[in-house]
Amino acid sequence: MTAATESSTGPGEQAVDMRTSLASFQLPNPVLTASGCAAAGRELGQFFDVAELGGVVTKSIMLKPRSGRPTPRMAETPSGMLNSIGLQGPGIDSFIANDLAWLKQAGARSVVSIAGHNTEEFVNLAKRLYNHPIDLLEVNISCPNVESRGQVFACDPTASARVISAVRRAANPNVPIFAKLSPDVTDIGLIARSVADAGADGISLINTLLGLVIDLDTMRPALGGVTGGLSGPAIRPVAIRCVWQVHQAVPHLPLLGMGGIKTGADALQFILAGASAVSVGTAIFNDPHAPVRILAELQAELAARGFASVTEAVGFAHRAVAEQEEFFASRKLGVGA
Amino acid sequence: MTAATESSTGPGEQAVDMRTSLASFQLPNPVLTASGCAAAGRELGQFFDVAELGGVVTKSIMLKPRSGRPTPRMAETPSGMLNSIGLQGPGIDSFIANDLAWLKQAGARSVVSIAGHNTEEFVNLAKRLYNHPIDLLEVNISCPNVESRGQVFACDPTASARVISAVRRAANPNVPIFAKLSPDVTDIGLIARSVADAGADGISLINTLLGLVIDLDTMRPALGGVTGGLSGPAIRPVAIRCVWQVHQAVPHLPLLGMGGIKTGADALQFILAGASAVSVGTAIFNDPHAPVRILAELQAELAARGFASVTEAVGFAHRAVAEQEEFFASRKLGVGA
Amino acid sequence: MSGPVQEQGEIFDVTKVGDYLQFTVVAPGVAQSYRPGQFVAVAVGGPDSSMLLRRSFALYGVKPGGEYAGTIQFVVAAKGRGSQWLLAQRAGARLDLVGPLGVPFPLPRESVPAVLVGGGYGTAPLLPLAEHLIAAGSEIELIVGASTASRLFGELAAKRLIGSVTVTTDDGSAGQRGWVTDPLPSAIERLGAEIVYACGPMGMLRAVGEVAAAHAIPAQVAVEESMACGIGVCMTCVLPVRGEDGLTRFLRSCVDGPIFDASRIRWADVGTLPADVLGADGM
Amino acid sequence: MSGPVQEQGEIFDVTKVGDYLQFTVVAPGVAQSYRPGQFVAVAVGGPDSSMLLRRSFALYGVKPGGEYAGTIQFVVAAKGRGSQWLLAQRAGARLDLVGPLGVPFPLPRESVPAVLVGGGYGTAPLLPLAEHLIAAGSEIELIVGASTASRLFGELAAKRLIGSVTVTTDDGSAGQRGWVTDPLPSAIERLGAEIVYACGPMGMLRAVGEVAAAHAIPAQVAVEESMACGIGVCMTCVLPVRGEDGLTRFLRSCVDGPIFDASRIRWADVGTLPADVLGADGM
Ligand SMILES: Cc1cc2nc3c(=O)[nH]c(=O)nc-3n(C[C@H](O)[C@H](O)[C@H](O)COP(=O)(O)OP(=O)(O)OC[C@H]3O[C@@H](n4cnc5c(N)ncnc54)[C@H](O)[C@@H]3O)c2cc1C
Ligand SMILES: Cc1cc2nc3c(=O)[nH]c(=O)nc-3n(C[C@H](O)[C@H](O)[C@H](O)COP(=O)(O)OP(=O)(O)OC[C@H]3O[C@@H](n4cnc5c(N)ncnc54)[C@H](O)[C@@H]3O)c2cc1C
Ligand SMILES: Cc1cc2nc3c(=O)[nH]c(=O)nc-3n(C[C@H](O)[C@H](O)[C@H](O)COP(=O)(O)O)c2cc1C
Ligand SMILES: Cc1cc2nc3c(=O)[nH]c(=O)nc-3n(C[C@H](O)[C@H](O)[C@H](O)COP(=O)(O)O)c2cc1C
Ligand code: FES
Ligand code: FES
Repeated sequence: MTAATESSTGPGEQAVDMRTSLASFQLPNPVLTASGCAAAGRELGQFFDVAELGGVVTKSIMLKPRSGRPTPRMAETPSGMLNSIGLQGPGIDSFIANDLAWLKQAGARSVVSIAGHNTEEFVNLAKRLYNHPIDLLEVNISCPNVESRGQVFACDPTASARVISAVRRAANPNVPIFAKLSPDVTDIGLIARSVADAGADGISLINTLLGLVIDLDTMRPALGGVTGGLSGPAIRPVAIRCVWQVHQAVPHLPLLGMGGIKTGADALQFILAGASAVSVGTAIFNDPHAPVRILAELQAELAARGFASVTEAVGFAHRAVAEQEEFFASRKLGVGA
Repeated sequence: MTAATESSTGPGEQAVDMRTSLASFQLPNPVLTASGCAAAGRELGQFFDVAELGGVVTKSIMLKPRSGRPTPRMAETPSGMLNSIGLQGPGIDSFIANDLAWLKQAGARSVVSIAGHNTEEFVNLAKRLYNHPIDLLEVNISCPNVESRGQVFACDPTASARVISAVRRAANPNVPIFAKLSPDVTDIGLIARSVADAGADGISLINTLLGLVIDLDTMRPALGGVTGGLSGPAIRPVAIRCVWQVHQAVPHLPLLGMGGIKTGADALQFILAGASAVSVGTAIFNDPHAPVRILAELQAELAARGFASVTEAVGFAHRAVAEQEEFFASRKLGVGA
Repeated sequence: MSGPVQEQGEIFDVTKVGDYLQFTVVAPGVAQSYRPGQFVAVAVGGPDSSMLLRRSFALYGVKPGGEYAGTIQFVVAAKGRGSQWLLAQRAGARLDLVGPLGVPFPLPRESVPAVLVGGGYGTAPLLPLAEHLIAAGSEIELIVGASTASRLFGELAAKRLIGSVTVTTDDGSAGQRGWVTDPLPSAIERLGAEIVYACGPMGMLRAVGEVAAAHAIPAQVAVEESMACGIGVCMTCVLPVRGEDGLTRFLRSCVDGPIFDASRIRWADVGTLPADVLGADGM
Repeated sequence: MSGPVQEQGEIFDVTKVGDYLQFTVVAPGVAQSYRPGQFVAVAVGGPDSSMLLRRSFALYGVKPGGEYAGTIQFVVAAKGRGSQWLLAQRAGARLDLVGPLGVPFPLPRESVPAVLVGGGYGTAPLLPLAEHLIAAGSEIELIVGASTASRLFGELAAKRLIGSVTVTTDDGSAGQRGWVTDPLPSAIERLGAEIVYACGPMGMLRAVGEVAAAHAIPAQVAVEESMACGIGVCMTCVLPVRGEDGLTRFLRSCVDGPIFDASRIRWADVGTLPADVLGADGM
């Protein structure tokens, strides 16, 4: 836990306590990387100390090594991009031996994202990680369920609940588990309630939106995988809407919000809408320093609005106007942070 | 039908036959306006002759005059915007007397979009329009169903089908009816099949995505309506994916595609993905000439790729590579258009 | 009166005025049919911008003929991303313009004494109005106010035009400390004004309307509502406005305004959905 | 070797070279640890752009010290929106840069005769490589090709450096008509070359690799795959590459490349999912 990121004072600004928590996981600050956008932290380590972040969320890992999809794997879109990586990765054993070990020696907090083709694979992954020092398990249920003709787990409340309750039973009870939801559903509140009932300690949202781009040279889908996942600032209003709705559906659960965060002001929108912490994804491709820059900007945004801590701001936009005004009135009367 | 827009030859370009059809509605060209983004055509008439378009799709009209939602009604977002107009409008009687009459005297083809709180209202709207000269009826089922605790019709295959079959029975049988779908569903193919079975002559898609923006000055939702509809280039990959999926789900139905079209190249993506015609929405706010500009650009894009007509290009991206190559090989051997 | 046009205008000059930049742009199409009170909508950010929506600016000077023929002027304050982009543009660059938009200030048939009240850059559209009124033989007074001296606009031009101008600032850094509504009653009385024209922030417009109402004279005010299209097709820019028939409607401030009779705007209900607005029962 | 840095580089000069623009940018951090074959990733469109992804450019000249100390050079061809934006930038503007990225060309321990083959702007990264090889005492030949004369790059600089250069164009508008692979075999034989280095379009690299293989010598080629991040975190830029262990893996061309041994790339399988690539059975 770095004192500098925990609370610091700029010129004319109040100190803001940046500590937050995701269930039992205590973070020095609320900015993490998003799964699949930071590999396992090592490459970003060339640009900044990854231990300064709230945490590093690693790329979703599966049991076996995975090649991923054929190229082309990406297309740029207005204020966003489409990707179809297909979860390329080394498999859990290599991940534990190399990536997790690297994160530990770097002093970073590790959020491990796992993905499986069926419930059993998720369970086996949780078991493999049982004795390893991880801070949070993010369960990426936005992937196809082979037992259900390829329908994405996160699109079906029953399949989602089955995976989450099985992982909750199999995983180390000291490690909170977060279900990562897809926005491509009719009622995200319904999915949120079902994973909450199944024992999720919190919810990560949102994963990418399903999209497609036609390449006008070949006149065929631009991506090798035909469809791909849309990410970046383009999807931010959808992501904030999902955080808002899920905060209302399961107000007791902590949320890790993401989708198009590029600045501290963007991050603040997620926190006001109900996220206890945020993940930065696609913005990293534009700016490898994005997570640490956003952290500094967020702190300044909170200070400028008179918040003494991040936690005060979580879900603040849901409060009645009168309640909001009262909060700031009492803040002014108080002795500061 | 203007000869100039139907087929014209640029320098070094082959003539492209721009005619297309949406079920029994024959259009001189495939570019229309999107509902709610062109009022009823009159204001755009200051910039160009609206009779030059494939058609004008009017703002969704309801039975009674409607105030719409409180302001603020919009927020700009990265490559898009959020709106919560709430279907402000004069009601069907005033619409027929003023707007429809204006479109007729302007010589424009009219696509009338209707919206209701329940099936009966949709039916009554279809009846009121029975004897009026309209070219197509677009049934905006992306609005809340009061009979189902405000759930949007288009999010429920049964409610969608009920509205569509009732409207199909009530409307003038010579007028094709298109169901306008929302992308905010788990399986848009399912909704498409259900409205197809219910008698829709075609499908318009997509309506806006549900989004939310937090105003960082007030620290509350920026829009008076809290959530709003996301439109513009930001959503284009989602729109093209929906067109692609619905074309596969109901290959026999004509599609009117929309969502983030800003250029002729964008329009071509929709056509290649399976749309027989396209609607231009938010781009009009950026460029009041957008529909006619896009029409000219689309024609040039088609010509540059060796298409002799728009209809040849509809759904072309779904064909196998070998079939695509064969098409162009035979085209080169032929005598041109 | 011909309608609005869309044209690519070349920036002829950019001049700093206090905290603002004043743009002079060659735009003969916009200039041609302009009347005071109208505005222009400017595309921002260039073709690959993430900003889709135009930004509106009240037209200040317009020279349809003579020297600088076919130029328009407007004044830009730094706010968010769109205005920042515009403020970085220099002479020679081209702007994509749509205009003139909106209804102009209604002009009295005959000469009538009038007080004009501008807040911040809101003074800009009042100066061409003042010219018209003076040319028509009306006696006028001008009151300009701002939060602080650097936010005032058009003082000098107004002095040249009218001879005198009353200045207020919130912080007293120029003119008298206070609001434009402080000197307004005495100006109305001194002149025997029969109308007030105003442009500035919504709060100011409302207060000006109340002063005018207290003197039983009309106030024509130019509002600034958030606009997506500026041309009347989107319905984002509405205000609750009471009509002659007593009914309140949500009117589009881009085409039914931006000039409204202050007494018809239901100021307290802006941003709400009054139960008696036309069609509220249809919601 | 220190890693890549992110810095705001000021454009020092922009020069037209045939169809290309050659940029010289003050970027001491990038220049410092550069080796031939590496590239730089440039943010395009400015802060409000709808373009999120950086564009990569092979580094051409780099002057870590001496005159023009701390400058880098790269060459930009007009393609889509990102390159168009870059081509509109002028001296004095700042570019947001990340670099140097990727692995450099492997240099032989001792001096070895080498043929360098550049296609279009692909010649750019070969010139600093040529300097290194010459300084190390290697005898080299350079073949540059393009579709047409205006798409050639670096001919003159190469002549100054090496004395002679072989030119091919598809249309015969400069040098001999044909492909770079036409004069390649005789160059290899003439020189007794022990290695070929190449940069250019994928089809050319593959063909160069085949010629080298036919002469039983290695070819080190610089590929150009579509990259979202350029720094190894996203996995968009992969190619099927056969390892020393005989296994094929999808390797990231940004950090495991862009320089690969041509014989290890499974050219025919690029854009497919070969059944024997590592982890294909896990899909
Ligand atoms: C009729 C009219 C006349 C205007 N005249 C002037 C003028 O003469 N000089 C001047 O500096 N500005 C004027 N404005 C405000 C101007 O159009 C921009 O809204 C303002 O510059 C803020 O835009 P931005 O991109 O900097 O801010 P952003 O925060 O990036 O804007 C985001 C969106 O909100 C809208 N918005 C933000 N603030 C306002 C506001 N105060 N009023 C309306 N919409 C807003 C923007 O137009 C844009 O669509 C006028 C607005 C209107 C409607
Ligand atoms: C390692 C490397 C070195 C390169 N060196 C040079 C160079 O020296 N000079 C030069 O002019 N260009 C070079 N390129 C290509 C350059 O990075 C851009 O891709 C190219 O300028 C097209 O971008 P755009 O924005 O104009 O096109 P757009 O079509 O707008 O690009 C859209 C997206 O597709 C990607 N893309 C498009 N074409 C290519 C391509 N041919 N290769 C890879 N990605 C592509 C873009 O990077 C971008 O992400 C290099 C690319 C790589 C990966
Ligand atoms: C290239 C890429 C790869 C991704 N891989 C994963 C992944 O492996 N697991 C996962 O849960 N999410 C993955 N995501 C989704 C992100 O974690 C994130 O949910 C999404 O991109 C929205 O955030 P952003 O807009 O900040 O990128 C990936 C996103 C991108 C762009
Ligand atoms: C301001 C606004 C109002 C709209 N009103 C309607 C409407 O009344 N009925 C409807 O079916 N769609 C409405 N839409 C949705 C558009 O018709 C279109 O489906 C959507 O905006 C996507 O297209 P675009 O990105 O080109 O705008 C509206 C969109 C906007 C931006
Ligand atoms: S801004 Fe679109 S109607 Fe006024
Ligand atoms: S471009 Fe991201 S890993 Fe290579």
